[in-house]
Amino acid sequence: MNTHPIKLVVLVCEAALEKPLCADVKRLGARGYTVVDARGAGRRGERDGSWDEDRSIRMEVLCDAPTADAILNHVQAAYFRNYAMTVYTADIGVLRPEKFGPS
Amino acid sequence: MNTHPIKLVVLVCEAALEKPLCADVKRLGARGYTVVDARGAGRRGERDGSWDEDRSIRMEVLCDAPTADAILNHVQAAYFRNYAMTVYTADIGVLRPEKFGPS
Amino acid sequence: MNTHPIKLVVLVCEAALEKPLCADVKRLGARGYTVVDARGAGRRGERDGSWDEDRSIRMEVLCDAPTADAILNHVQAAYFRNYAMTVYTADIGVLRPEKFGPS
Amino acid sequence: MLDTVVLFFALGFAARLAKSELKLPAPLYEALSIYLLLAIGLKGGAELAKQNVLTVLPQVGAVLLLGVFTALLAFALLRAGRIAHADAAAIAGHYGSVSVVTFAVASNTLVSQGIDFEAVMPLFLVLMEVPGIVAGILLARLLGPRDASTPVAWGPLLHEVFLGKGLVLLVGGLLIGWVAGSDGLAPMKPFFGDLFKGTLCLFLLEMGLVAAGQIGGLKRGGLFLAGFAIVMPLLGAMMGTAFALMMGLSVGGTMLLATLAASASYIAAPAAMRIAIPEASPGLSITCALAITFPFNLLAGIPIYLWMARLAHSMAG
Amino acid sequence: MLDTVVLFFALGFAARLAKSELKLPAPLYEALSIYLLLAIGLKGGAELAKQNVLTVLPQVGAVLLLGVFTALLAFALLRAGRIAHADAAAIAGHYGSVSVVTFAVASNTLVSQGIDFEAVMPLFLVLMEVPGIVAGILLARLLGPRDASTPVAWGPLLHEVFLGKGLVLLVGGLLIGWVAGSDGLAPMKPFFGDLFKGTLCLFLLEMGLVAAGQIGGLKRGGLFLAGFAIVMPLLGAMMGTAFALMMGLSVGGTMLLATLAASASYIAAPAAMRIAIPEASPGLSITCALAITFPFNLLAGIPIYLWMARLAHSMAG
Amino acid sequence: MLDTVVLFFALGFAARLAKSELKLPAPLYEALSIYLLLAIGLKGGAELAKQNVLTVLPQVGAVLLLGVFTALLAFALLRAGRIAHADAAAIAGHYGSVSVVTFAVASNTLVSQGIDFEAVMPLFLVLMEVPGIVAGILLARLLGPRDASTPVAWGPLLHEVFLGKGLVLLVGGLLIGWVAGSDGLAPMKPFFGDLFKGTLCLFLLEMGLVAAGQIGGLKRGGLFLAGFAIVMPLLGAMMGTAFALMMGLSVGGTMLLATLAASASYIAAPAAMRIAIPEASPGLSITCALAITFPFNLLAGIPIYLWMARLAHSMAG
Ligand SMILES: Nc1ncnc2c1ncn2[C@@H]1O[C@H](COP(=O)(O)O)[C@@H](O)[C@H]1O
Ligand SMILES: Nc1ncnc2c1ncn2[C@@H]1O[C@H](COP(=O)(O)O)[C@@H](O)[C@H]1O
Ligand SMILES: Nc1ncnc2c1ncn2[C@@H]1O[C@H](COP(=O)(O)O)[C@@H](O)[C@H]1O
Ligand code: NA
Ligand code: NA
Ligand code: NA
Repeated sequence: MNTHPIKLVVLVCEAALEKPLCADVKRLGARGYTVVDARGAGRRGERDGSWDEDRSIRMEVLCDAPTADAILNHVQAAYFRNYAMTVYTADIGVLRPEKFGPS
Repeated sequence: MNTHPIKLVVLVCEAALEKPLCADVKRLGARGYTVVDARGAGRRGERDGSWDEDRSIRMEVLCDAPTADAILNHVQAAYFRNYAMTVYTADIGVLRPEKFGPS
Repeated sequence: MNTHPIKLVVLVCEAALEKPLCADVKRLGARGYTVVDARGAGRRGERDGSWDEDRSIRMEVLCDAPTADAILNHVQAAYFRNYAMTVYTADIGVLRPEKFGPS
Repeated sequence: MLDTVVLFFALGFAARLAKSELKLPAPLYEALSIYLLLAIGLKGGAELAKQNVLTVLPQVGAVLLLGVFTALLAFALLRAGRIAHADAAAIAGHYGSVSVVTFAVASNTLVSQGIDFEAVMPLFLVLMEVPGIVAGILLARLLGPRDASTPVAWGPLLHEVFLGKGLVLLVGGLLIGWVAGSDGLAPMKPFFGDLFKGTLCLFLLEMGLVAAGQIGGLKRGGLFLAGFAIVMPLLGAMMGTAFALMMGLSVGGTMLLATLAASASYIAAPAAMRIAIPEASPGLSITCALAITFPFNLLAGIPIYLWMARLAHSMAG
Repeated sequence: MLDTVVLFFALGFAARLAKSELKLPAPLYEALSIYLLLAIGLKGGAELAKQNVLTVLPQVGAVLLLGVFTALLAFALLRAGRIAHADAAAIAGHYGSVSVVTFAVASNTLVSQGIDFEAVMPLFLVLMEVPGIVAGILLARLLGPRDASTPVAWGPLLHEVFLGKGLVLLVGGLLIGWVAGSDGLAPMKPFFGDLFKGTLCLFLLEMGLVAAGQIGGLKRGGLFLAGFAIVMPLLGAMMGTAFALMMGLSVGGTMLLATLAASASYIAAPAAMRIAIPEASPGLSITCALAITFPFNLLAGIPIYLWMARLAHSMAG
Repeated sequence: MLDTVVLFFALGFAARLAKSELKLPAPLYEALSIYLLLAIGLKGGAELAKQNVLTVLPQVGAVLLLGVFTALLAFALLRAGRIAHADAAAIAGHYGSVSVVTFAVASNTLVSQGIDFEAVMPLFLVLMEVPGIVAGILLARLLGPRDASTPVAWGPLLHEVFLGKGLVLLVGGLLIGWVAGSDGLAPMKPFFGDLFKGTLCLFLLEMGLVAAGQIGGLKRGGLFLAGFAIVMPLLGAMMGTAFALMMGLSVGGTMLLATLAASASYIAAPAAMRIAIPEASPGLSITCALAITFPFNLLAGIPIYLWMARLAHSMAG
């Protein structure tokens, strides 16, 4: 079955950013997102998720390359300096590419 | 260390589909699956996971290409029209490829 | 926006391994990890997460290729024989590659 | 006067409308519903144990029929309003089944007003969970557009309906309560009895949050559906009242049966309908049942049905 | 003598220091905090219902001012200690707001010692949640280094502060308690009343676990911050005592207002500050508020503030 | 007659066998177990506070020994049945340790039958958690096939055993109860006391669901293991009864010690064993302990052990 190439952007960050990020990615052109609760560790120490201020989320956004770029640019400018955050992108394949195209 | 190429199929959908999907992917040849609880938004609106009918899951299936194809075909036919669902595939590498081969 | 290629290692396993694995990946050079609670099925049967001994986790580690290799080698030697565990790797892109380089 | 528990629903509703961050964790919602279902079952079972159950056997059939009739009535109204076949059937399934929490609030109202009711009512609650749902599915599948590609898989479906969380806990509680009796349950009373109202408050808070979140569905549903979600419970209550009179129930029992007929399910029905009638939009059913009918019953319906029951009994002599 | 509830905090603290596996599931933490906030609000509301609220109107202004003053005092101390501007403002916001659980333990102490206090105190608790936080934000934004790239988005911010979980549940509970009165709440007393202390124990167990986990932050924070986290509550308590005398509160009320002024928020403030002053290190505020000030208040502060209140009243009176 | 709490286990068991959807959310399972462990500890501690603890010191050694002996006995039986070395050691570790919930049901049975028992029993429960587990590990590592590649990392292991959730909460509760005494705990009684039985019911419901889910393991385990899981508790109970007589316990205390010896751990042991003896199949231990021995003890064992205790006491004089 033919899948169409598209970008996956994954953002792992403090739970406090969930609401702003959801608004951000929609504004920047993504048509949806998926969030799961997470815990972890990184440069800013351990975040073991045991209470409100210690929780992290993992957000996935499927979108076209320009939108992915826009998201990377935005989160880099807005959040990298002050928040615990890790971002990566991957090339994946989807059916129905129009579902994730520019909105 | 040498990894072997294999397919990753990711399905994000309404929690109501968890049981049928588990049965489906096994029937179609997958040897396992991994599920996490999720929330998100897409074409069918926001699903914020706050109560039973609003929960989503994210299922990952590692399998060979023919099985991946079979899964894509099946979910497209069976669920795309009536359910909130997003599917994508990626090429990844595993050790022990026989663990994910045709069953 | 230019992303830099890096390895993603995903480990799905019994929750009992969370603590040892966190220590392992750090020792082997990873600078961080992300964990989510999961359930699933595989060679060792169904693990539906309904009680302590039945829970699984899904851990993601972003790291350079040698570290990824070291992690694969280690978990293969230490856990494959006796634990429910699935491991895969993918090539992904990150900003700030130094964040995930050798520590 | 409104019962205090309803204020918690209002708080949740208002908080969500104001876009507050307030959110109950999903496992808490599940825990509360497990508690309520079990507690209602236990209490009902202990009451039943004091009775000769055989005497109610003839009433069982009537109650099952009432569930089917309310589903049919709802379906007829909705089709008359040009609601799509699948949607009409799914909504009918919700209204044919019952709302456990509405029942809890209604019986709570009776207790605080000192009005007696038949010990068998919780059994009727259990009995009315299922037939309306099955009727809804049949309406979708038998009368629906011939669509050979989707035969109903009755096996998994009946499994979903009969072995879903709701029915298992209600029936399980009923059986345990019946076997143990009031004495056997006495040591659990501080848990399953005394905490009932407080737990109900928390659950209603959550229901308020969820219901207000469904308000958006009203736009899609349109004025007709909004009207339906208010008219249907009133008609259902009348039907329930009529059945209760025929069955010889007391004023309290009549009011409760009317409430059951007037209420729409949002625990058992949505899950079953999503699998059984996938082509129906789940948003429509939930908006009607949860965002309109549920608060309507809490705020206005329950007093009306009590008045209705009194009127019917005074007329019937 | 120490109240038993404090032992649960100690257990959690010790368990975490010993690197025990013990961990409360996150939804349980959320459920406990929802319960405590609601229960405190309800109880306060029911007390208020017995009162003529108008008579306390003049006190409202004083209490709001007290929140702002403690924030300003904290900020001045921190800047004097060369804490970075943003960090100082964020910590000031935490100390300007209040700790609901510290309040609960303090009022619990009064009750078990048979000391009366004004029914209006929970209202003051609610009033003091917000002004300190707002003062902290203003200190960061108005006095801070001109940084044109980050104007404050007051809209979402005030939304976060006023419609956060904490305030919605406290105010909601207060209103419900006020409308329902003690009689209306009586059926929920087994839940919201009798279980209060036990729930507080579990919550304190979790707080002990979390607080001990923040101990590591002390190294980064340094000795000055550690000293601040002990001196500040004492100064805050003095300020609170002075305000209470001016407001004509009883000994119990004075002690509670002092405790409120002495306590630092870790429910409402952290979430708001993280969004409003992102350049501040959240670790510093939390370490001060939760790992030092909170246990200090539990173990030493509350008895001191009671002694302070008695002294002040005997001197004033 | 069966205690009502056991019916909840049966409900869960039946629901799972019938493949019902019913499932308790994982955080609820955790919350219930935290509550039960703490509550048992607290109650025991408050009882201990009334006693001169020194008088029980000699009994401590006996109880520790009993744990080791039951583990050795289990190991010998299993090896005689040709169970693989690692599996035998792991299962022995489970049976050498104890089941907190079985203890709770047994003491509950005594209370409802008005039979006294020694206040020190919960301390014995705590003491018996660990030695059997350690014995199991030693059996695996010292007697096992020489396998140089996996030396035991005793550090993390003992950490896991002594600082696991189970022991920390039991011991913590015991200490708090002991310090606070009955008076200090009185305000928490509505929570930790009155709700105990209801919470136990919910936990048993969940245990029923889990136990039935392990039934599948019986096939792999085979008839010998199924027999072991019934014979072992009986032999353990005899050993416990003998120890109790030597220690001079009352009838109630004897029955409880027999129950402890007869029960198998499924909170502390599985986690420790999974890390310590990874080559053992976890399914076998869990199936024996949870799917057979646990229900056997609930349904048949507890009455038998009481009868055994009475018989032993009447024979002993
Ligand atoms: N190397 C890594 N691999 C996987 N996840 C990471 C890594 N580094 C950081 N993270 C995740 O990103 C969050 C924020 O990272 P940081 O900003 O480095 O503290 C952490 O809490 C982890 O959940
Ligand atoms: N562009 C997207 N990126 C990531 N996840 C998505 C996207 N679109 C949809 N989803 C997820 O898939 C679910 C169903 O999608 P939909 O059918 O579009 O409503 C949503 O609730 C999201 O969790
Ligand atoms: N083919 C697969 N696709 C996705 N996840 C898998 C697969 N096989 C196993 N898993 C996950 O890995 C865990 C351990 O696998 P196993 O060792 O095969 O029992 C399972 O419980 C699943 O969560
Ligand atoms: Na109905
Ligand atoms: Na303060
Ligand atoms: Na034992």
